[in-house]
Amino acid sequence: MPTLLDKVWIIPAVMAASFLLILFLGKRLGTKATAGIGIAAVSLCLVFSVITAGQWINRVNHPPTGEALASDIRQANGLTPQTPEEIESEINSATKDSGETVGAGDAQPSSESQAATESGAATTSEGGHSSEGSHETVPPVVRTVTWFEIGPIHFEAGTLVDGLTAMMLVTVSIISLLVHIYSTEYLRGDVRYTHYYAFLSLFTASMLFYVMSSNTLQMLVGWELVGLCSFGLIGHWWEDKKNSDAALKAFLTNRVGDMGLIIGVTITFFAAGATSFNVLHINEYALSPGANTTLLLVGALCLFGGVTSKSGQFPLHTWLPDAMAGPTPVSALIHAATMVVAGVYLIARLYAVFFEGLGIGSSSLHYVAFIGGFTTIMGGALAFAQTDLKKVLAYSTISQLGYMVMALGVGAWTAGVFHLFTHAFFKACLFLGAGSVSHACHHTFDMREMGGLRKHMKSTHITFLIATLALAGIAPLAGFWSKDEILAGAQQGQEHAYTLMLVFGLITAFMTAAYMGRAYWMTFWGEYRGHGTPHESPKVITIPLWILAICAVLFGFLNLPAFFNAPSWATTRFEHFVEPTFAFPAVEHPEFTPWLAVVSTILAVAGLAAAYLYYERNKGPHGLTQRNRLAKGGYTFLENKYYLDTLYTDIIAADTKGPLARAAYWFNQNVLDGIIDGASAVTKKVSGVVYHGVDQMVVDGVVNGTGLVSEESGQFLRRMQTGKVQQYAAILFAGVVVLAGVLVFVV
Amino acid sequence: MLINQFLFLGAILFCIGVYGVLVRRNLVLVLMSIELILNAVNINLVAFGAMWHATDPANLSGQVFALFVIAVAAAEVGVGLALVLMIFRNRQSIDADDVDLLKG
Amino acid sequence: MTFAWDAPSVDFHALAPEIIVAATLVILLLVDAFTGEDQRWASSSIAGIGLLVALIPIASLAYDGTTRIMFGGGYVVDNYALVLKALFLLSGYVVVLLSTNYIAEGDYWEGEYYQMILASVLGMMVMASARDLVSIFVALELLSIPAYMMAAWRKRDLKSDEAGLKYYLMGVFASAVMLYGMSVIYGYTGSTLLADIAPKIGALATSTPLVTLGIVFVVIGFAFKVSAVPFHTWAPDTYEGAPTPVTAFLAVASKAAGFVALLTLLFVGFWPRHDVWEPLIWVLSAATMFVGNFIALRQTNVIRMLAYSGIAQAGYMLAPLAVAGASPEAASQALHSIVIYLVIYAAMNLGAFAVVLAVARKTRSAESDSFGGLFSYAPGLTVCMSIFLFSLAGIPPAAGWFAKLGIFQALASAGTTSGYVLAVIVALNSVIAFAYYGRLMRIMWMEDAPDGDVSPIRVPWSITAALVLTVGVTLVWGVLPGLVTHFTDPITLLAVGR
Amino acid sequence: MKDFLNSWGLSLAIFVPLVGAVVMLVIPKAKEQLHKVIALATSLVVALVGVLLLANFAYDDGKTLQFVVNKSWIPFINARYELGIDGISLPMIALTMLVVPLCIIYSWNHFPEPKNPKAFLILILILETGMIGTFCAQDLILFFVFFEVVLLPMYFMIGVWGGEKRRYAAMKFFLYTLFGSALMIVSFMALYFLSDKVPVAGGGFAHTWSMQELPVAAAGISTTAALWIFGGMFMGFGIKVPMFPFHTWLPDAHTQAPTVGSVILAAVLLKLGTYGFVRIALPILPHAAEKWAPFIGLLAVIGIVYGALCCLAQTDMKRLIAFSSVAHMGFVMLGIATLTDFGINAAIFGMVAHGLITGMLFFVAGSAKERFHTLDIARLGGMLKQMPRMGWILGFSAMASLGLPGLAGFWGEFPAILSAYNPGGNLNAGLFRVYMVVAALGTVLAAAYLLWLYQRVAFGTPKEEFAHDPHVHDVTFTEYVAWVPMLVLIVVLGFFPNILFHVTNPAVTHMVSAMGLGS
Repeated sequence: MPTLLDKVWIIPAVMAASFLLILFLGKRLGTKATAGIGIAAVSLCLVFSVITAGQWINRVNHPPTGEALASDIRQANGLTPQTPEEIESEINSATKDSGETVGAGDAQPSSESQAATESGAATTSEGGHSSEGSHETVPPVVRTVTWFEIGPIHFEAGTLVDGLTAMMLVTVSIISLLVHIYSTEYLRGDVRYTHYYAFLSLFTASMLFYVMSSNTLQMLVGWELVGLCSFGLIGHWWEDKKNSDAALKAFLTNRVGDMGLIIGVTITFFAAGATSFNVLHINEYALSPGANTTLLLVGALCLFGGVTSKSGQFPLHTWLPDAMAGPTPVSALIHAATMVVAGVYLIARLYAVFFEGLGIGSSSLHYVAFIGGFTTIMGGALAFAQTDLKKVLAYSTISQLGYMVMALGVGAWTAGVFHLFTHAFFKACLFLGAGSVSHACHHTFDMREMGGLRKHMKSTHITFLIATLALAGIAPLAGFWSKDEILAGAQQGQEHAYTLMLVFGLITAFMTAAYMGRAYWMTFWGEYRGHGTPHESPKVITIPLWILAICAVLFGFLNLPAFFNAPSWATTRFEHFVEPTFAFPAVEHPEFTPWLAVVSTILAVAGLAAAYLYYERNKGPHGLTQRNRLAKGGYTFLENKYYLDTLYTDIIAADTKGPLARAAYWFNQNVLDGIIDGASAVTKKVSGVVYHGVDQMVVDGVVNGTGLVSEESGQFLRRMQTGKVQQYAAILFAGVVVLAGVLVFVV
Repeated sequence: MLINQFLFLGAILFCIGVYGVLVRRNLVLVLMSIELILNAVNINLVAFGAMWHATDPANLSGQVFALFVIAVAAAEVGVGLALVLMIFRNRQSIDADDVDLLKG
Repeated sequence: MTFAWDAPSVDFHALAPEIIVAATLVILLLVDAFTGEDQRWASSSIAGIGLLVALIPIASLAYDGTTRIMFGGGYVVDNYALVLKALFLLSGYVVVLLSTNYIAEGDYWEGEYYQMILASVLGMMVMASARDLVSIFVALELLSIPAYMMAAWRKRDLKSDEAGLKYYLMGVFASAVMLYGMSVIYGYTGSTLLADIAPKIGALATSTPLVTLGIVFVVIGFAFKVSAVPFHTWAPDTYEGAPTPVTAFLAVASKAAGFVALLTLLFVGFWPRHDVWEPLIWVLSAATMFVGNFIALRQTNVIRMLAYSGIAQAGYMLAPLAVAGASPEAASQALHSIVIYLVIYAAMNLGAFAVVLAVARKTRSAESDSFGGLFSYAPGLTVCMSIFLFSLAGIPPAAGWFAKLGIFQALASAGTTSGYVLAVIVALNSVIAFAYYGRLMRIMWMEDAPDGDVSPIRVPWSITAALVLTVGVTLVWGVLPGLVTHFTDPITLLAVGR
Repeated sequence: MKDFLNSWGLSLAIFVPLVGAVVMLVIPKAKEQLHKVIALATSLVVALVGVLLLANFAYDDGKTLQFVVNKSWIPFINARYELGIDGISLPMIALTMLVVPLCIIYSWNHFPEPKNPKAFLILILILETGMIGTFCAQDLILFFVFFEVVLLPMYFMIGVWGGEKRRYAAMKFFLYTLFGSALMIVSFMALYFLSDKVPVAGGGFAHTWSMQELPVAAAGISTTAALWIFGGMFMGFGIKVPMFPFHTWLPDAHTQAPTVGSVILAAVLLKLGTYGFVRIALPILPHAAEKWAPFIGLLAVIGIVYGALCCLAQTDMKRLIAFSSVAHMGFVMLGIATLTDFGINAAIFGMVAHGLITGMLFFVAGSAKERFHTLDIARLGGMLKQMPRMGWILGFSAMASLGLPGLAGFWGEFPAILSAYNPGGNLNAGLFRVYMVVAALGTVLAAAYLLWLYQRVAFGTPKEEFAHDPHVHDVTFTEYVAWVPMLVLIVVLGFFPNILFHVTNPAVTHMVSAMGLGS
């Protein structure tokens, strides 16, 4: 039957349409209609995405076979049947199935005009890889049309749908939808309401476009477009220079990474035979025995440059905290749930390249894993030093992104992607919660001006708590499962374990819990320290929070480990449906390890507890002493408690928060940030020198100089024209003598 | 026949003429110096003419040329003197150095 | 012994143009003698008509196309001569047009003036046909002596006197030097007939210093005429001092005559010794281009600027001669390119002078500043002037580009390094040159009138006619150069040619 | 119809503007409205001809010349009136025919001081003739003539209608270009004489100027000679592009020129140089090109970084845009220097894209200047607040200019970078990969200076001096009419690059294979 899998291009198209509609009609239609258009469009996308996902699941359950399979594989590799008999076989094979009836379904003339390389390779590669993977090969659905042609090559644009894509589609559209709804209240009466919604739509469109691209070039397009939207939305309130600076910083830092991306795309293109940007084609090449590993290594490193900037990995993460200058819903959508994971998605998508290129599992070079691990621990430490709620969340995001990258780095593909999935929901929930809080407290995010909000805003409080626990990784919330898989992956590794990464992971597990606890208590407990009386936000805001909270609770079970002997339809569904089985390296799947789960949970709880006690104490030594004076009986007990306090506070928490975090933060602000800003400053200086020193003086000087010289020589020659006729005669005769002399005696 | 001494004479006259043209301040004398050069030319022509006539009686072009030169020279000097006269009328001087309104 | 004298056969058809001009001269004389002051206007028209009528036999001769040789080869009427005679007649006619009002409004002797022009033109026409040292010399003097007088025509004006005097002294001095050279040449070859000279000096050992000396002297005599550096010194002063129409005449016609003589001498007479004159010309040409352009950069007087630009242009025209000896093809390329250049140069330069005249009628000055804001009150003249300047700078679509192209082509056709180097020098100079052409254009287009006076200029019909003629020619030839080459194609010079 | 186009189409396209100019010449200066109408009508007629040409162009056969006219012009030197367009010239011609009418519309009531629309419009029309002619010419001499004809109107446009330092700028522009073309013509000459003779119509053999015959005829030229000849052409075209270090005329010319002048300069004139490389230098002297390519590539990447750095140092918006042109043309030249079908396709796309985008930027700059009477970046600000639409358009153009994927600029930059990864011929891949990295760095700098510009001009709040200035109004109708087509094209080309690649690719591929450098 005609499936949506072949027509996913509709989904971003819808959003693009809504973008144009809002951009050009928004002002006239007014705010309500604007939001309406946006929400309607996203809902439509959500429906489509869910259908797509459903059909993918169906496809996995009833995988294509025989010729259908072959033709799908050929298309996946960006190949089409060329010789007549092949076409022949295509036709009688592809009955009413996807085949090319669907390709024709696309707006433009399609597959017919695609590049041809021998399709023998396709079938062999198919044979090669169908055996691998946990279950039989289910090739992604790739539908392409010719995009442009250079030389003999036809470059195709197209859509690629597999589990990963479907998952991203659903995630993005859910969160985008909620953010759309949420913003109607949050942005009420904003100066640039329509622009805001226009950008939201554009962003959603680009993000969806990005995740369904069938080739790296297209991904590059989507990648840059989301960057553009992030620029526009961070700088949403550009009257304030601080914001526009943040926007610029974000864009430029990403641009630096993109440099790597562009070169990486180039290298992989040429490595894979300079015939196509097709993702699967490149993966195929990376996995093929004859692959040039050096090229792959360089290519992967360059690509990782892009990841580093986009997904806030060390050392290009500094733009992300500044990006909090944008409206909170934006932070939730772009800088927590979706855009920043584009980098992770890139690794997941081109996993073969990274796997082979960086020798994940085989070699001892754990570049990806290490960067991820370092980022996660660093981000966690930094989160302590923040008093701004959103900044805490921002650093937490960095830390979690590090987690995902680390997971992919240790070969735990499913774990990483699963964490991406779960993290999207609870982190979005946290951000939106924070937004709701600041909505209540006169748009401040300074936690020192909050506190005791649990009394005033119930829903926000509860949802925030749930999300916090999820993030902290308390069983059985979503975060627990994904985090635990990652740890397991690090512990069991591929050919050998990644102990260092495991340690990183565990430390982070503790820190995450701790700083989230800190944020939670500072915000919702104690006395309200701000001014005015906070109030619960309206339904438009709370309902999305609830939805997200529920997701944060439930989605963990999507990948219930086989360890709990639940029926097979319930376990490892995520892995089963999302993990690619085509052009995908053979990765080990970590087993669920109870002791690890326990340890991590304990650490998380400990972290929460530490935070709890520490901030209890901070709240009122005065009250304590009161009780000291009054209740002598419980003195020892209190004292003991005090000991505990000291223990937790001065040793654990303080050491974590104090020197370490401060040092890290200092390093971050002064060194890393310094480098970024310094770089720009230096560039400006250099540019000044180049322009004034070189261009105007030397290059231009030479030009004007020649002019001057000729003028002067003219002036000099002029003086020989004295007006004395006999001198003229003399000159004449001198000329005669000299010339005659030379010609007679020399020549 | 020997021709060199004629040529020497011509050359010397030529040099004297050039010298006069270059250093004499009095325009009339400058004109006369030019005449000297022309006479040098004539001597050359006549001498050569005689030389070639000796070998080939029909060859008279040397002499003819000389005649032309003399005639034209006369015309030239006529014009020249007229110009000098005009200069003298306009500025009561025939010093070549005074004539330098136009320069640069 | 006795000489049997038989009268040489005279081909009157061949001589018709010269005869007509001479006749016109006589008529003018008579008219001038027997009419009163009030009919003097007639003389200009008569002169003009005479010059035009003289074109008729030229046309018929060209149509006839046979080469006519007279006086034992001393006087030849071939395509080369015809093209150039036509050129002289036409530029003479334009000069007459330019002079009409100028002379009529100043209190000068009108009749005599036109007689001088005719005489000079006659000399040039003879020069175009002369193939004998004697006739070349006579032609030279015939075209020079009237020019001396014309230069000093404004007799009460000190500058004019000075112009005349300088031109005269330098001219006579140069021709004296040239004569000395001729005498030497004659001495070694025993003939004044170029056709006979060539083989003889070719036969002589190349190491005969005196022949070299003679060649150098003769070449220099004409280098003076074409105002090549360092024999150019007279030009700026004379041009500035002389009456503007006369300046135009000198800058175009007499310079062309100089080139004609040079071409005839080098290609017919001294061809075998191009080893001597090629380097000589190379140096002259390069020096002429640079000096002319550099000094022109600093001029504040338009006429003087044009004078120096004319010097530079002479440098361009000399350039092909410097490589002409490389091969027959190069030689014919050089010949054609120079003739084409002369033709086009005549058109554009006369045009430029016409505009200067027209403007000076209002501003009474030729200083560059007086051209300020010309565009605002005389757009027509400005556009014309711009066209001529662009043409001089060699920028399409004005004809000048084709002339320059010919030069480049001739230089490249030699295929020698010296040729390419000279070509690059020409290229550089055409850039330098634009600096001052452009400056004048800037003044006209982009600056304001020095004295706020923006009353339009009344251009007399004669100058208008001259402008129409020159602009038309400049543009049409620029777009369809085929029209020029159509005439210049068939020209040859004895051995040289296609 | 087709036959008519075949024989007359190109000649019409070239000379209709001239006819219009002549007509305007005779109409008195006072009738300004009439002049505008005639000028616009003329340019529209030309555009119409262009549309017909586009409609009748055989795209699949883009590699062969079409609408060929080949008539005798100067028999003496065997220069012919030879016209024809293939996939390489077509986009350029289309661009010209689009930009000129837009410029006329834009200047409808934007005439710079001193007004005098008659002269101004006549110059524009002459300019159009020159530009279209250059792109159509298939004969070196004809090419040279049109190439030079373009100079004059631009010289006057800058000199008469320009800014304060206009005279200096105009003169510099002219002398610089003249210098280049003078050397160029010398090398044309050398080419003419050193190449073999070819049979001519009338029988017999003669040297040729035809760009079609020369690639074969010039094969025999000795390497040294070829190198020198290429050098001459390099000067001629390189100055026009302009390549570092011959670029210094550009900032002055751009800054001083009137808006329309800048637009045409950026949109079309700069392309004459790059077009010359693609059309003449490379095909005729492929091996010399191969020798020169590393050097050209070097200058190109220097230009990219250098231009960007200079941009960062600018205080004047227009000057900044001018320097950005240096950087962008650097990408184009890099593409050409790789001598690959990839690079050259990219280069042509880059030319068109740069034409549209930088043209737009200059339009906006011009309109801003007209409202604020200054382009001093320090004094501007808050454009988005005062005139949001123009602010958006500026932002859009800036984004396009920094090569944002999905907009036209990207397709000029990325493939150029890509092609540098493995250059054609026997070029040193390692070297060019270094170039590639440097060029990629250039994209970052491009983002830097454009966003920096945008932040200071559009973000923030308006400065006091202009906050309540009544002159500062949002985009006007005429501006919309002039801009919308370009904006739309930028997007369309960004998403459907094949519109252009499909046209250029056959011609480029054919050319590259004809160059016959192994790879």
